[in-house]
Amino acid sequence: MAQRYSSFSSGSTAWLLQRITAAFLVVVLAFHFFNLHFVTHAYEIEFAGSQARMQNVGYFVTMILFLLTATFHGVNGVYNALVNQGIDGVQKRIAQVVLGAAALLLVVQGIRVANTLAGF
Amino acid sequence: MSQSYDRGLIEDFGRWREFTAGMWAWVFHKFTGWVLIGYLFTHIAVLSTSMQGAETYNQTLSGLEGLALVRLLEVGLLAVAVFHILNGIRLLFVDLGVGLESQDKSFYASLVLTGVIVVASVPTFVSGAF
Amino acid sequence: MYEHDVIVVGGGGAGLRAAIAAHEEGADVAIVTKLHPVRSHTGAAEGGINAALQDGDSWEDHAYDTMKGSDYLGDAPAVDTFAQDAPEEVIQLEHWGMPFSREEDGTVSQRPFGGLSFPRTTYAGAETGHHMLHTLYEQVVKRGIEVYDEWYVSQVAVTDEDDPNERDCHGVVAWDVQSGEIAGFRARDGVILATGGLGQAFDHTTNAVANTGDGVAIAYRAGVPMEDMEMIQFHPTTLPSTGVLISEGVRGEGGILYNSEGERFMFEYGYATNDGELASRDVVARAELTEVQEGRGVEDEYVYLDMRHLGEERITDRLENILHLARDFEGVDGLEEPMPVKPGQHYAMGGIEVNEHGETCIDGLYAAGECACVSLHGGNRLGGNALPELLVFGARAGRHAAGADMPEPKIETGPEPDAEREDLGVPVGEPGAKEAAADGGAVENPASDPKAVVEATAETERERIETLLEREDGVNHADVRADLQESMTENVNVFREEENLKQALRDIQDARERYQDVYVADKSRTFNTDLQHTIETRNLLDVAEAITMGALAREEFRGAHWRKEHQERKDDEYLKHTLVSWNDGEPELWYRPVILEGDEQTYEPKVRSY
Amino acid sequence: MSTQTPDTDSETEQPSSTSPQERRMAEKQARKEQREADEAAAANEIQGETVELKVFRYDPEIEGKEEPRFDSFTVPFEKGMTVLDALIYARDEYDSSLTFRHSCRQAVCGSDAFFVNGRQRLGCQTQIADLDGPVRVEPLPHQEVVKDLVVEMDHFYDQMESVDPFFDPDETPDDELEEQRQDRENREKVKLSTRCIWCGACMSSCNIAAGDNKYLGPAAINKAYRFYMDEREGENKRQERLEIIEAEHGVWRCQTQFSCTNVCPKDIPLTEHIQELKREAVKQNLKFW
Ligand SMILES: Cc1cc2nc3c(=O)[nH]c(=O)nc-3n(C[C@H](O)[C@H](O)[C@H](O)COP(=O)(O)OP(=O)(O)OC[C@H]3O[C@@H](n4cnc5c(N)ncnc54)[C@H](O)[C@@H]3O)c2cc1C
Ligand code: HEM
Ligand code: SF4
Ligand code: F3S
Ligand code: FES
Repeated sequence: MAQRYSSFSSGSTAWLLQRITAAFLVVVLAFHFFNLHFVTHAYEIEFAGSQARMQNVGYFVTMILFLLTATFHGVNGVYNALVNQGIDGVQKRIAQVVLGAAALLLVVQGIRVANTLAGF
Repeated sequence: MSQSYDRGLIEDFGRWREFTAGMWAWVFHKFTGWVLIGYLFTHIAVLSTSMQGAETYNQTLSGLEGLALVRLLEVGLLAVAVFHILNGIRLLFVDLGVGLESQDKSFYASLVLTGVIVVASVPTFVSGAF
Repeated sequence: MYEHDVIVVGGGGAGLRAAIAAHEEGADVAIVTKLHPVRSHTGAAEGGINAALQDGDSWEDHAYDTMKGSDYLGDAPAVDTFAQDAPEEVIQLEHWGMPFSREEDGTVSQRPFGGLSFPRTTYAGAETGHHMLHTLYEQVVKRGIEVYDEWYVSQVAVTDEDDPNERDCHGVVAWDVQSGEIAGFRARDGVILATGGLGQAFDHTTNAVANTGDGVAIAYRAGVPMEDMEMIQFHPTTLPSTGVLISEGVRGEGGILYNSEGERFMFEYGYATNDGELASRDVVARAELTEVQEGRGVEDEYVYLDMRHLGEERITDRLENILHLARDFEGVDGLEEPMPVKPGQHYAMGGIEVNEHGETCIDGLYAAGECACVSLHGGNRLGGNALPELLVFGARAGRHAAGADMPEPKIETGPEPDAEREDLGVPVGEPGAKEAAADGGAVENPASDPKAVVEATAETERERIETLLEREDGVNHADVRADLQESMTENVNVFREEENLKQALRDIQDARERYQDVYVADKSRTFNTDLQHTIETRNLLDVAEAITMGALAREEFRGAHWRKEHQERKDDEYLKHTLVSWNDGEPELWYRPVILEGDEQTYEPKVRSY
Repeated sequence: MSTQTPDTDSETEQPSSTSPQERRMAEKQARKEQREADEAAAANEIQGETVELKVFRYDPEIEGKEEPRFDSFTVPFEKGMTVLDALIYARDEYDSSLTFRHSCRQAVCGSDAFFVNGRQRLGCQTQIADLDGPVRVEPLPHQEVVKDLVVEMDHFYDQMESVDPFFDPDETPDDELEEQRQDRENREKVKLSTRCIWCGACMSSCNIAAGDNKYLGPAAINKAYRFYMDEREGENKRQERLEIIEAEHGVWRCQTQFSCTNVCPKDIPLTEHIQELKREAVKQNLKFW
């Protein structure tokens, strides 16, 4: 039973989380795009500006959540796509390990970047 | 069991002509999803330059933003993200069991809306690059 | 060789019910079927399943209606057993989860049906047979009963005693359609034939392409008599191009029949001045054909069934499936145009002669379902009585074959030396049967060891198929079949005249001669439907001949059987069944009296009017 | 003009012995002769409208057919003709080795699902008049071909049978004649799901089923739905069924492509049923938390 609750397991939890993160991402991704392309234009971005935004705690937390949900959502999505293609056995194990590691790497690196930008 | 002939890949390729709305939606969603996760990795990689100091960060960013190609790719990214969002919303409704009869219409709506938003955003995205 | 206690041939309603019953008796059962069970034609039944379930109804009334419907050609022990067992069988289906239509209080709904004195037809929407077939198959899956699907049974393995009453059946020979493998199936306790209808003997039928009377012909050539074969029910409203059935519901709701002159002929030509379109099936079918014969048919083929005046709302509410049928199978929009209809072969009342336990005269050989004739439907089957028959007699055959203790049967089976015989004066049977021992009959089996009997039969079958496949040139079975169907529809249809019947027998003789040169163009062992159809055509020849022989012999008008020269029922002469025995290639027609004394009542023949 | 002369002349000009009946018979005879003449002509050359069929051919055993190919058949068109009718004509008139499954001819046996002009359809339920010619008939995609239009169905059957496709209540009434009650709403709920004829069209149209062999597929999930939603079954069985439904290769694999729903000849809302089961599984599992 326990396995069901891991993010790589099949079953309702992963499915539900994929939807919940999607719902969350709709808002945040739209906000993110809007903020960094329309409010501030992408070509105007400078370290200082990023830092200023990151020092707002609300923004910082949102970005971390953004990172976590997007990572889960994206990696779980890719994993699902692979299972849908019928991978099995060793292949599946490899996919789990590789994707898991990639997700971990992404999250760790993302947090480090966020910390740097926020100046922690 | 008798020996049997597997039509293999011939049958899968070329079938796209016969795809219906729901299939296309799935193909596009899959494609955009992969692009987005791919971008997420690159994005974090690019932002990592901030760890080498503000200078590097600014240089990398402005360097990239100075390239017309990057600007165009960003428009593509926008298209991809908008479609994924809109179709994602469509899928969420499908998951809730709402409006299944008009799933094809909502897919076309996502496509059209994506087109409109992207076209409308082009000026903002490319301003100053050319 | 495969081995089981009980082998059931056919996975339709009767076969599945038999297999479940035998399994419940503890037997190791296998179903051998040429179609996957869910593809069987039981799935096509729309109307319903009759059983006396409610207060105010009784099995006696159901039996009475059935006997009256049969025009007193049913055997009372069969009719009584049927009516008594039906309620339990239907509730059994309910317990197995069949999605019956329901009343407000959650009980199974029952509706009125033609010829019934009480609304006792249970149903599941307009697809009762589909649900019944799938429910039964589900139970087969649940019990893990082995199914050999797409295996074509072509012979029963029977010992070669002279008298069919002395023969024993030890199994069947079948052939795997997918791979071409021919194998013996040894049945330790019994073989149950449940192969369904024989509509393909006619060129216009509501029956499936697979309904080729295989079981009937197989049992017949092994020595079992065919009973009341002339009793064929024709349905008045079938679509001309495919034979798809348009249910009585359309006429029940107020649909009208027109001829090409736009006349409402049921009234205008006095076929049924009271009931009009709602007269019984045979009356309407004859009226339609008379119109066509007298030149008032549309395209000289069919008449119109019009429901447009009922209004779109009522049609979509009550007859929606009819709209789909007309649209999908005839390309006609029932809301815009009248639907073309004509009579089509629908059901065979006759078949393999069996008793109440499904036993034939050959020990260990049983039959159930449409291929069998317990003498339940006699001269005419009531709508909704075939499906419960599958259940009641399927279950009984299964139980008996598996060795259950059952009372002595009251119905006799098997050829009788002293029976009254009829010489029809027209050549019938296998050309040259006298010289050569007929094929397909009891194979010469000096051995008494059951396995050797099965193996020897399998060997003859291998040779036969080898010969068919080796022949490089000859007659295509499709031509023989087409000619046979055409002649049957022309001559042995709703209208039967002596001269036409004789013509049909001559045509059949002719077809038999041609069949001797038949060849199979497709030489592949893989899924060779050409070969399969070739073998089926042979079976059709045998059943068509018996149908025609019976029709020629029965010089009266009873039930579905109408003779131009003999316009009334003759109870003093013909209260008897016609039986045809293969007799090693020289068919013989004889009679056995009808049994009218039942458990509770003796049925007195009355005029059949509704 | 006198009113007495009118039409009598013209009336007497007709042979007075002809009753309308005889006239019709004569006409009928004439029409029959015409038809026979037409048929005779048709035997040499097909007249009138025709349909061109392009049919996939393959037989592992027969020389020249081991390599799959398409054969063309020209078949006379008749009003109301279905794809199955055309195939039967081609087989009976031109090539008796043309192989395909069929039986009922009325969309209940589920034998003849083919890939016709790029879509899974029942041959018997498809009017030629609704298709653009030439009509291309192929075996169902994503299934192994046994011969010509016949595909291997075993995998489909295995999936159908893996969902415990049978009614299995915790208890049934003791009395043989007492029925279990089912209210009308509950019957309505499962009604559409019970219409499946096992044709396999849905499974063949689903890309996920094509990639993932273990995926139950729309038809089997629909079968599971039929029993899961039936209130006459008990709690224990319901739990067991849920486990089958929500296993890794159960409902979660469905990506809502809707092609199953589009092709189902019995108009079963398959995607809807699958989605409902996904939500049901989530709901049931949330209860454990
Ligand atoms: C359109 C239509 C509507 C009907 N409506 C009703 C109705 O409303 N109510 C009612 O009571 N009755 C109705 N009937 C009659 C009833 O449906 C049939 O009589 C009944 O279903 C026959 O069932 P069966 O099991 O005997 O045969 P089938 O269901 O035909 O099954 C025959 C089985 O035998 C197998 N088989 C055949 N030959 C061989 C062989 N050589 N080797 C191996 N296997 C073989 C086949 O594969 C098949 O599985 C209707 C019939 C039709 C055609
Ligand atoms: C950073 C943002 C996002 C990334 C990286 C991302 C990535 C992905 C990926 C890789 C997939 C798998 C695609 C496949 O099946 O091959 C996916 C699926 C999905 N995405 Fe996103 N996505 C993002 C944002 C969103 C948003 C904003 C929504 C909005 C609702 C969304 C909704 C969905 C849904 C519903 C699926 C599920 C497909 C399924 O499993 O049935 N995604 N996403
Ligand atoms: S669900 Fe529809 S398409 Fe699928 S097998 Fe059943 S009837 Fe065929
Ligand atoms: S096509 Fe396949 S993906 Fe789901 S909606 Fe149907 S099962
Ligand atoms: S032939 Fe039975 S479904 Fe088409």
